[in-house]
Amino acid sequence: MTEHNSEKIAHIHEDLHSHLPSEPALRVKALESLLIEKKMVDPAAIDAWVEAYSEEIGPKRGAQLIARAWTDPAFRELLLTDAPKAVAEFGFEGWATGHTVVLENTATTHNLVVCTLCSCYPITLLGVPPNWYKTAAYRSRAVREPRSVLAEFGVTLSPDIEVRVWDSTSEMRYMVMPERPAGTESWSADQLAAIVTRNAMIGTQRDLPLAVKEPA
Amino acid sequence: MTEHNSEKIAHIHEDLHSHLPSEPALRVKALESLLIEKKMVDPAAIDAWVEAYSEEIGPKRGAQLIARAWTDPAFRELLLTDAPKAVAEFGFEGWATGHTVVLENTATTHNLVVCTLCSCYPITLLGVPPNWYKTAAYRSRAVREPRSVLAEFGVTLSPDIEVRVWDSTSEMRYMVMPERPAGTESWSADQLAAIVTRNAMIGTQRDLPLAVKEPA
Amino acid sequence: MDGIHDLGGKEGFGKVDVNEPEEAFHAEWEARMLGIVRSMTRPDDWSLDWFRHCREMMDPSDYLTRPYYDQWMQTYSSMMVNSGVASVEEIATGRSKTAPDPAADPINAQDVAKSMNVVGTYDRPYEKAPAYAIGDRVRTARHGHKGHTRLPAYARDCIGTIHCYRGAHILPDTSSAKSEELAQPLYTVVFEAKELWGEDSPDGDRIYIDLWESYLEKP
Amino acid sequence: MDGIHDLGGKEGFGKVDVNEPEEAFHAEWEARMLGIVRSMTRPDDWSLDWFRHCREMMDPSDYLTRPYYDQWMQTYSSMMVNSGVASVEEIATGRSKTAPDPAADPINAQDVAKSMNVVGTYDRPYEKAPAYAIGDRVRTARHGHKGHTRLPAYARDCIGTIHCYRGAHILPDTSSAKSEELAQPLYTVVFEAKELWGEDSPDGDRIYIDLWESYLEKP
Repeated sequence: MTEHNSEKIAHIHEDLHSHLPSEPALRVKALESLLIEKKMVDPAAIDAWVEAYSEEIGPKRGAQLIARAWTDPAFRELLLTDAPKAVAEFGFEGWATGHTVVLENTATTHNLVVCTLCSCYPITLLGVPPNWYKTAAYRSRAVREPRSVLAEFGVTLSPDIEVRVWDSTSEMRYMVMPERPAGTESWSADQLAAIVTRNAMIGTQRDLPLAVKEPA
Repeated sequence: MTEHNSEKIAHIHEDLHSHLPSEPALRVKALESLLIEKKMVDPAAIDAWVEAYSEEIGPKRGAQLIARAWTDPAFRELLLTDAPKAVAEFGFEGWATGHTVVLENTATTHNLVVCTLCSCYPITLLGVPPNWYKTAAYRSRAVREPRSVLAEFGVTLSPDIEVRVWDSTSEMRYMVMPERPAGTESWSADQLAAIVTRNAMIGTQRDLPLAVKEPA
Repeated sequence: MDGIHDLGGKEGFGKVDVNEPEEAFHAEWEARMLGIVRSMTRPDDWSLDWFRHCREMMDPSDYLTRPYYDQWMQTYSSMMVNSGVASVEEIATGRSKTAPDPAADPINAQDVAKSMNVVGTYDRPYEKAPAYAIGDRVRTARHGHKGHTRLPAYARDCIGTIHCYRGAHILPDTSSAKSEELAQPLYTVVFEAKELWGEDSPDGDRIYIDLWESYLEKP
Repeated sequence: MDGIHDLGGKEGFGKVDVNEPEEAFHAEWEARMLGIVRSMTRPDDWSLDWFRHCREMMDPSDYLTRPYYDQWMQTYSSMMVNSGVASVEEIATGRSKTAPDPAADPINAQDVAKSMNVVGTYDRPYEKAPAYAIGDRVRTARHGHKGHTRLPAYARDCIGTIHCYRGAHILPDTSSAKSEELAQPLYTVVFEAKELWGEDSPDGDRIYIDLWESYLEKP
C-alpha cells in the first residue's frame, strides 16, 4: 500500500540525491541491474521497447494520419472529429491515444502544443518528444510569447494569423494538422507523409518544404 | 553610459558562466586582481571593509539600540517612531539606515522580517545577513507559512499570537524589537544588550534566555 | 503546489535549442530508462498523477538541471523507496538485499508488442450532467493547494470560455493523493492572451487549457 | 519580470538550515567579495535597482545553486562587461588588457571609516500629495512587466490596506531601466494572510509589503 506523503517523498529525493552514482548513465545502469535481480523487469522487454521507440513508434505515424486526411475527405472529417477512431484505423492505438485531438491549421490560424506542467505529448503518434519540448525555456515561453518561440524555429507569423496555444494539462493529447502545401495536388499519400515533420505536428513548423521530396 | 538592456545582460551571464574559473574563490581572486590592476580598487580598502564587517558592524549594534530602548522610555519612543534619529544618537549611521523601521513584539504579536525578491536586510545595524536569510527556503516560506518556519527555529507560537511578516521590497529596513524578558528589571543596558540576539532582531527567535548572562 | 514545475509564463529561461539532433535518444541510458519504465512491474496503486507529483517534489535545482530521463530515474526510485519496493542503498548499488518475489512475472519481450497497443483511457463513468455548457464564461480558482493539481498558476483567477467538454476524467488532485479515481467533468477552456498576460499581448491570440470542473466557478 | 528571484510563496524548497555557524563569513572569498563591492569605483549610472535586475537575469539554475556572494561576483562582472569597464576574458584571467585610467583614484583604507557612515537615502522630493491615505483599501496590479519591479507575484491582484506612507522613493521600475530617478509615493500595505494564500491561513496573520503608488489602484 503506497502512502501518498509528499514530505516523505521530498526526504527520499534528498537521500537519493546524496547516495546515487554521480552520472545518469551509472544511475540507470544500477537501477536496471537491481530490477533484473528483483525479477521486476526482463531486460529483453526493455530491449523490445527501446527498439519500438527507435523504429516503429515515431513521427512517421502522425505523418501517415495527416497525409491520409489530406487525400481522403472522409478520413479528414474523422481525424478532426474523432481522432481515436482514425488512429485505430491505422492500428496505432497505444498509450493515451484514446484521448487524441487533432488541431487544424488554416490560412488564418496556427496551433502550437505545449505542456507547461510536465511534458505531456502524443508519444504514441509522434514518438518520444524532442528534448526542447521538455525544457524550461519552451514550457515557460510557449504560452506567453508563442510568436517569439516560433521565430526561433524560423516561423514568422504575420499579425493577422491568430495563434492558438494548447497547454496539455490533462490526458488529452494534441497534435497539429499542418496545411497541405500548394503544388502537391498530384502527390500520393505516401509522398505526402514523407514531408510532414514532427515539428509541424507540434506546431513549431508551419510551412512544409517540398524541395527534397519532389515526386518523380 | 550604461545601456540597460536585459537581453544583453543575459548573454553576458551565459558568457561568464562558460569562461570563469570553476571555483567561487578563484573567480573572486581573479576579479580582485583585475580591479587592482585597473586601479579600480585599493586592496587595503577591501581589508578595511572586511575588518569592519567582521568586528564593528554586527548585531551588537542592533542589540545596543534595543537595550537602550528597554531602559529609557524616551529613547524607546524615538526608536519606534523615528529610528534613523535613534540610530544617529549611537553614531551607527550607514548604508540604508536612513530608512530604518523598528517593529515592536508584544504579548499578542510577533514580527518576522524577510526579503522575498532578493536579500534586503538592515546590514548596518545587524551586520551581514546569515546565509539562511538569503536562501530560497526562507524567502519562499516566510511569507506563506511563517509559523512553520518559526517552528524550525524552535519558536512555537500559540494561535492567539498574531504573526506580522514584513517583506522588504523597498529600501525601508526592518528590525524587530523583542520583548524584554521578565527577571531583568535590575539589569543595566550593557547586560541587556548581551542577551539580544541577531535572530531575535530578524524575528526568528522570540524569547531571550537569561541563563548564560545572569547579572553578578 | 506552487512548485518549480509550474513553468508557464516564467521568464529568464533563455532561448529554445532549435538545432537539437533528430534522433529519438541522445544517449543509450535515456533509451534504457524509458524501456525500464514501460516494462517494469509496479505496485497497483501507482497512478500517473502520483508519478507527476513525485517528480514535482524533487529539489528545484535538480528539476532545472538534471536531464529529463534522469529525472524519471530519480522519481521512480523515490516511488520505489516510498512503497517499500527497494531501499536507497539497493538503488545506489544496483544489488538487491532480498530474494525476488517468487510470484514475480515481469512482462517479456514477446508481450511487449501487445502491451504497446493497449489504449490507456482516463475518462470514467459519471452520473451527473456537466455544470457548464460550451460558450459559458467561467472564472478559474484563485488559490491552489499544497498537493498536485493541474490548474497552472498563470491561469488562476482568470476569465475564460468553455471551448468543449471532454467527458468526466480522473481528477489528478485526488488520484495523486490517494489510490482513488474520482471522475469529474473535464473541459477545454479558452482564454484570450490579453486576459492571461495583459494588454500588450496580440489581439486574437488564445490559450486553450484542459481544466476540471472543481477548478472553475461562475464568474 | 516573472523571474526565478520572485520566490515568495513558492513551494518545494525544503527546510531552513537553522544550525548555520554564527560567523559573519563562512569563507574568506565571501568577505573579499563584499569588500570589493563596497570599495570599488564604478560608473555613476549603476543604480542599486540595476544591480538587482542584473542578478535576476542570471540563469535560473545558477540563481538557485550558486552561493550568494558568488552571485554578486557574477552580477558585478556582468555589469562591468555591459558598461565596457572590463571584458569577459579580463575577468576570467584576472589580467587587464588596458592601462589603468590615469585619473583612477579608488577609495583608500583611511577613507573607509568615513564612507562607512554615509547614510544612503532613497526618498526624494515630490510635489504632489500621495493618492492614498492610511486605512484606504487598495488593489494591487494584476500584471507585471518584463523589467525589474518590486511587486511580488504572490501579492498581485490582491486587496490590502494602506498601513503607512513612507514618503516618495525612487521607483525601481525606472531606476533599473534607465539612469533616472523618478520619485513616487511609497506605502507599506498590509494584507490578510487569507487574502494572499486562501482560507486555510490563520486568522489575524498579516503580511506587510512596501509598494509604490503605480502598483496600486482603487479596488
